[in-house]
Amino acid sequence: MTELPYNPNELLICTASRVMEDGTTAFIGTGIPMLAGALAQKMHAPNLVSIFEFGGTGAILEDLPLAVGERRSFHRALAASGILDIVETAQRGFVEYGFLGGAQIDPYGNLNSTVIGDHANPKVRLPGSGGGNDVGSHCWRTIAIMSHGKRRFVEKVDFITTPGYLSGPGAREAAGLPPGTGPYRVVTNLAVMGYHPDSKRMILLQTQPGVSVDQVIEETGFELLIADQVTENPPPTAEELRILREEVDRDKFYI
Amino acid sequence: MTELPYNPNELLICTASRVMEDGTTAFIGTGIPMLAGALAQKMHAPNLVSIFEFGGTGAILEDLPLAVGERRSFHRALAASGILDIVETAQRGFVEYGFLGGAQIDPYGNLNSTVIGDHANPKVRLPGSGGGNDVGSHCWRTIAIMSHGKRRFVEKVDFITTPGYLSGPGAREAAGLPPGTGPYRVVTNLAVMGYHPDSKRMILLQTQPGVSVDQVIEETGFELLIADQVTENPPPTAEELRILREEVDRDKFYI
Amino acid sequence: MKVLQNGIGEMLQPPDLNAFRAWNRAKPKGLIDKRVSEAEAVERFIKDGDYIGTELYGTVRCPQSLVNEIVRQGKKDLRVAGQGVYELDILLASGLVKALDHTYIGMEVYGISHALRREVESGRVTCVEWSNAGIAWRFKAAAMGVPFIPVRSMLGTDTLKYSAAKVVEDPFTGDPIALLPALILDVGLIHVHRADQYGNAQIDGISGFAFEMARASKRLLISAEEIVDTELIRSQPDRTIIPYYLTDAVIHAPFGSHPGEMAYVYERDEPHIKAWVEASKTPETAAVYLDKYIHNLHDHAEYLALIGQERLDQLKDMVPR
Amino acid sequence: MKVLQNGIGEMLQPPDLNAFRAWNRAKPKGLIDKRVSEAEAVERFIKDGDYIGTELYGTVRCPQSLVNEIVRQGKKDLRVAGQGVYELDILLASGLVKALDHTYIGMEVYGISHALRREVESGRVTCVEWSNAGIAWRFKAAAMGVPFIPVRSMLGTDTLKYSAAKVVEDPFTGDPIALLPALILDVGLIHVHRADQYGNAQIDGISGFAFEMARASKRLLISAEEIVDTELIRSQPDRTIIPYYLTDAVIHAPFGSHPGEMAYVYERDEPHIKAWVEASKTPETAAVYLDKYIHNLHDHAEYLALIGQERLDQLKDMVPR
Repeated sequence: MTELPYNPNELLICTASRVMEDGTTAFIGTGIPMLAGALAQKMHAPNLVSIFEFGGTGAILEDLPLAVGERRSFHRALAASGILDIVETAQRGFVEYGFLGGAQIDPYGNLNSTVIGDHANPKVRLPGSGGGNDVGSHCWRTIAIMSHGKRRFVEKVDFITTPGYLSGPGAREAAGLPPGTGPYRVVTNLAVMGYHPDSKRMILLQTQPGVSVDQVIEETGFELLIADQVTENPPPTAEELRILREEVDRDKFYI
Repeated sequence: MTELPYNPNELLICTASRVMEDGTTAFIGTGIPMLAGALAQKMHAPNLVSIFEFGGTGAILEDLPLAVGERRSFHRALAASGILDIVETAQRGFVEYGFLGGAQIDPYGNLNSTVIGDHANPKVRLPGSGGGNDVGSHCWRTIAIMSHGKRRFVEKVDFITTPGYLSGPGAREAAGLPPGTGPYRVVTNLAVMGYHPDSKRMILLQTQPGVSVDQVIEETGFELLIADQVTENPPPTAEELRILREEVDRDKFYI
Repeated sequence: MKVLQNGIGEMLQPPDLNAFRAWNRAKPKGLIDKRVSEAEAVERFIKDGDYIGTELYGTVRCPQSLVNEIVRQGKKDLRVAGQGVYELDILLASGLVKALDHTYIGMEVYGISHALRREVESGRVTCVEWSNAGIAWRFKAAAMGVPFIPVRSMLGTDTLKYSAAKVVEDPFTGDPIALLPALILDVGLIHVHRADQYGNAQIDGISGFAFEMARASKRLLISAEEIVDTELIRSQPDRTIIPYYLTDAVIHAPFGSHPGEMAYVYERDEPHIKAWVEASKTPETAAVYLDKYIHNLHDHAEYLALIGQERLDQLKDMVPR
Repeated sequence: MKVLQNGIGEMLQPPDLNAFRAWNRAKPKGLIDKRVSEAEAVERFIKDGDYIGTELYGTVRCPQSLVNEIVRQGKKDLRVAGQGVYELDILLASGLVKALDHTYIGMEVYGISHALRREVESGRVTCVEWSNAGIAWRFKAAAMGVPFIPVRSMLGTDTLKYSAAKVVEDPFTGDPIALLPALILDVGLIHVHRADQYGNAQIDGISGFAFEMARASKRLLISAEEIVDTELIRSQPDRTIIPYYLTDAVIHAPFGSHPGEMAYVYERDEPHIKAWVEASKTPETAAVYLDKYIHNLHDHAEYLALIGQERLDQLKDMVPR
């Protein structure tokens, strides 16, 4: 396979940025979501409102924030408040998209970023929920960004840090989580997945360029539903890559 | 009886101001409490911190506020926030004194400022609780300022707007109100009253200048306890009156 | 966690946080010019029977030009969060109020409200009782996006008995605590020092309960002394108390709080307030006042002309510099 | 109002609001000069076994000079509200932490915390789980003076199961809702842009959870980039986020957040943070780092001297004007 004109991170960033519609709000976390949000603002979503966990709303993402609380997260922002104003705004239903990550994800989009092994006697202690559980509880549509592999895509996560569809249809509502919310997409280096409207199980929608459906199935540790028509996600365009490299991440911090 | 060198309001103001210790906090309401607070600041309590319901903390009371939310209530203040920051500060136990008023008061210091007659079919609809119930719930020691009379000092108020000792000893705690809080003094044109430590019933402590104990009993519509030694509250001093007239209420708005 | 007591007052606006979420999701998130006149704002965003609230209160930073327009358009059967002075007195005297979540309506140093007495004692207006902080806490619960908020006010009193609050046993300590239901406004009206065309707003000095009410309102009307460029907002984002996406209409209303005051800008018009206190004593004299200052005028500009530039300048000059 | 679920996590700091009230009543209310050194503040106000919290977090407006002093004095068996980066990593690597109300400890873009892994996987530190907002909401409950706060986070997850929260049936709607217990800190540490000698404090830009934590702390240590005259505070009272009566000590700490950033004042020292990430990988290399930057130095002044004026000036110059 010949040398690609983009690297894996660039692919993830471009893919995630395309998922976001214009004129909506996105709860932006550290890392790839920031680049995806900044790229979307400069490409198709000039009115995408960035919301940062620790208080920044409507910042102009000229420079790339390295952390959700740092000064770039409220650079020329429309408001700079605090974490609870932001999360309560999400709790009131104002925030459309939220980005999530984790060490493990299950067929219902439940995420583990707390512990591998037993909580009382952990094999690997992970950083913890942070804002993940809040984003997964209150945002209308959450997008998980993961690297694809059998050990990460598992039938049952060791610890449900952040709620996906929990045990399946109706489970979020039964638990008291806001109706109509939940996992929307999973973006990986191999594919883009959604969730079946009825079963709420993960379903393959798109493969990344040059990746086969069988490869995706092979790298997934649970039975993955397959859409009737699995399309191929177009590779990053020259324009996307130019903006990403020249404007979004000038300092090559992530790419 | 000869013409007194002070009027009834001046007597109430001076009496109320003397009740407040220095270095404490007082939740200041519209009217006489404001003058009492300002006078106390200029007399014996330079470090009395004035707290106004709608957000002013530590204002310099150079001019007399006409309302609890107006600009004089945060003139050169140390903080200007909002009503909930103030009341939650009281709910956290930071506010020592609170001033109250009402149309009716009972032997346990319960106050009515809501309705005369039946709530569903009122004889007189009064302004309502306002901040009264909050002050009476959270401040450690509340001071009621009333004009003394049988129709105001009643065995049972038509409506408990603001909690005194409710039905007596232990009743506040049983209702969930913070332990150790409650009515402290009642200041009227005829007397200064407190509450018996055991029975929590109102007890006469001081008569106003020239007023007899019998007069106070006569003007009180319930059985008033009498302290072993009822003293006479000294009349306003020349210094108090000078400051009150020349500095506190220059515009003679209240006096 | 036992329920120990249920207030017997009517729940005038039952809290539905899920419906509130859906409503908020549908609000536009783009930067849209929302500047309109008082007339258009009231026409488009307030309906008969709506549940409304005004901030701060009727002699301090009050959205009076909007309240006057409500009276002018005769929006009726209103349910109102009742913490006010002049502004709610005007609504009551106009017979536009059906029910009050009531905490305080009076004329402050001038005593009781005659309009309140007439409307409530006649049975035309029903009152559910709360404390001042109680009403603000109910806004805070809605602003947080939760159905209730625990507080230690109102316990043991008739204020709680005649409210729609509940007393429960705290599951952590076993002690009784009051739960106040969230209060979601159909329309919130807030007057601020400055706002941009999109509805980003700043307030100077105390903020009363503007933060909470703005976030508890399905529709939010912001009147402002001054309309500023968004660059000013972006240059000091920590001064934004109301972000644009909460706001449905921005009304440029200089002296919008008259006869109330606006901190640092102009003082209250004390004689005018006293004149209303006098006029409000009978329905007839109140009607004359309402005709003169509202019904006989087309808009806020005519109102200011009636008050007169000289008087307005005096009120500005009275502010200590 | 039924209790539907009880978290099985330990309540590391049981909320006692009545004791908190009594404590707050006894705090001095006069205007007292509270300026002290880091050494005196930590010596006088922090004890072994205390429950502490730091704001905002370890690379942003962090009270790092105070955290370094805690390490220098070896205050141990600390219980910590665990939302942090560099600052809590330093405490963990120093072996001073006994238990965490945990939400996130990691190195942000640099990934997981090696110190956290060592301390927790060895069983030396126990974790009770919460979300970021969950911890801040617990401060908010304490700041409100109530024993719990209702939220819609954490529901249905192991995060709630391994917390000390409860799920109850909302008595107004019948729906399940989470109740988080108030979190009252023995000591809160907050770094601000400016404060006066009495402890009135201002913050520029986002305020994180400083408002809530300041009001949830029995003892509050405020470090400030700049000590200002109280007249400045009085000239803009609406900028006061922490009023003096909450504050027990005021520490003048220029570059107090280093290697973290201070919005509008200086940028984060990225190479220094990376150096710690490297050093933290083994106990031995971490110890060398801690000796060099904390134990071998007497105070914050010596720390700044070690970093060097030239580097500090660079960090200032990196801030966009």
